[in-house]
Amino acid sequence: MILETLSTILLISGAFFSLTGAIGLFKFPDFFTRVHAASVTDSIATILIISGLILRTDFDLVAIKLLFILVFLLLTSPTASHALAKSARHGGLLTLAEIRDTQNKDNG
Amino acid sequence: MSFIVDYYNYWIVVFLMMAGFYIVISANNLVKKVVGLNIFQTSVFIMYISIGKVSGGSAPILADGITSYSNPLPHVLILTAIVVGVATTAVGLALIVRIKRAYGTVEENEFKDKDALI
Amino acid sequence: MLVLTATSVAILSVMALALARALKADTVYDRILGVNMVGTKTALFIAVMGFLGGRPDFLDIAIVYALINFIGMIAVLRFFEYTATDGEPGDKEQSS
Amino acid sequence: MAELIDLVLLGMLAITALRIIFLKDLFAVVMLFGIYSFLSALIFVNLDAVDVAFTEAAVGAGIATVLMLGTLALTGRKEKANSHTALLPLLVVIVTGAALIYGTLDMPPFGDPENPANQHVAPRYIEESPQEVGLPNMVTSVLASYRAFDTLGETAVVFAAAIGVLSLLGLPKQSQATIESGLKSHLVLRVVAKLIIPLILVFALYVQFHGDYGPGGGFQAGVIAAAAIILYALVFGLPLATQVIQPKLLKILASMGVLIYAATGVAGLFFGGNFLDYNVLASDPVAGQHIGIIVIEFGIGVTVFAAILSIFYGFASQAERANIQ
Repeated sequence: MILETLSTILLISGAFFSLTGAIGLFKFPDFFTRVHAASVTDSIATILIISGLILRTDFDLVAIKLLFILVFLLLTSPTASHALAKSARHGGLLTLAEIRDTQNKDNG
Repeated sequence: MSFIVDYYNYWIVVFLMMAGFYIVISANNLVKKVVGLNIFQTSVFIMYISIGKVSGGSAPILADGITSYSNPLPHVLILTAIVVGVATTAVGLALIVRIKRAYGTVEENEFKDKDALI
Repeated sequence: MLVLTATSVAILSVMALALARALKADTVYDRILGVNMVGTKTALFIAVMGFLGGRPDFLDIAIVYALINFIGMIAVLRFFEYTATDGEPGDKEQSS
Repeated sequence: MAELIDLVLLGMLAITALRIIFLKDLFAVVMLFGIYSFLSALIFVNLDAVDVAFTEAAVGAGIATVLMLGTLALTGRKEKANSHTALLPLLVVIVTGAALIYGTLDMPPFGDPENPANQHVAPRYIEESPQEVGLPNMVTSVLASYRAFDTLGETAVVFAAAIGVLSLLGLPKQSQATIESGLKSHLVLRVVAKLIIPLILVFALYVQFHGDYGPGGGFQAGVIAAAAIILYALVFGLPLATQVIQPKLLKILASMGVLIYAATGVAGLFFGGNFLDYNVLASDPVAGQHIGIIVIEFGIGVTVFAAILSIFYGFASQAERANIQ
């Protein structure tokens, strides 16, 4: 019973965080803040939802597979985001502040 | 409502099939044509799997307490079709790479004109 | 059960939003970000769906999703490094 | 609930396909095609086809996308403006589509257990295969035992496709191992890739040998193992990867797999059964089935691994060559 309540709390908060991330994907002004919104909430939502699901198993093979998914996603997802942001930086994408700076220089 | 649920899958399948077909016959770029072929192909897969689904059924892997299973036969056919599909896609893409090397372009209307040069 | 349904609906709507981002992106990088998000959320969605359907032993598919999503991302980055010399990936996409 | 998820996912799929038609940037087209494959795999999970979803996620979304990106790197990513009018194709598509929609109205309703397709051989597979073949996964039973001849053909097709790609593109030479390539500047990526590649290989082995009991099998395991090496090649460069798995070895492996499969069939003939009849391989028919299925799944896995990897090597060597020039 306690496990179920705990799992409910974890699942709902995980769902909430992933929703905020998706909204951030639209609301934030430039690419780097959007990466931030997507990747940070991705990690926390993964942790919360997978642990919520683990509490619902009988702690058998299914729980181990879920743990494997958790480890895998926690390794790959931030790495992918990091590499993407780095690649964007090398590709010459500017942050909003930098764009403003260059515009100010042009005007001044 | 039940009429829509009964046939919705097939309608989407037809839509996807026609989208793929349209790309294949209207696009000039060969890579895009291959993407169109893949879309067409996937729509056929979805059609087979939709036919094999039984309402209230479960995945065809034996488990305790489950009496109704979906039809495993379409799954087998489509499983192998997917692997073969990707193999043929690879051959198609390899041909495109060679066409690019021979003609310098992958636009259909451009290398047609160059036939005389080679 | 209600909680699982609510969670799956939430993840599904996140996927829809990420898909919208990928379909209508300002830069290539936004598109990749959307694709990546669809991938990771799909893995989560399959995990939740297994519990929802009462057969949670199909989690292998979620693992494959996470794995293939990662490889796809690496392939995209490699593509960028490769084509970096001829054309700027950061420029605005043209779409009709 | 399952029907509702089905509605939403198919809708998303249709929107993605529609967007692909109008995009001119081929790179974006390939990205959206990756999403398209992912979504269709999700639909397969929802429609109970877990094995199919497994294959589509690994093959369709992973390998096909990587190969398409490789082609784009060689052919350029912008589609040129279309010269001829789109009216005639549109007309053809609308007429064909209308005819097909009219045809769907005669189809049995979705999910109907009385559907003729579900009445013919499926009940026998569902009811008797667990006793006859002794495996819980009916898809594996049908794939590797009842329809083994068919699957032998599919394996041969994959092998033939690899031969086709290799004769078109050629394998990389091994002497180039000194050239530095790969994602040099991404240090984090290199460390994480080193951590993950062994995990992927272990997972591939699990999929290979657990395929009798859960979703998985030779096709999926071969692709996943190939994906691990592809990841290695992407991060550390093709020359290093060709030192790990040598192109020569791949040729041998690809033919070995098909041979193992066919030899199992011939072994059945020697023991007095039919071609690909596993019942005679051991004194107990069920044990014989089990031996046969494990051996041919291994053959499939080896062939698919070698074929997919050599196809990738073919594309990657072209890209490297273009890069050097």
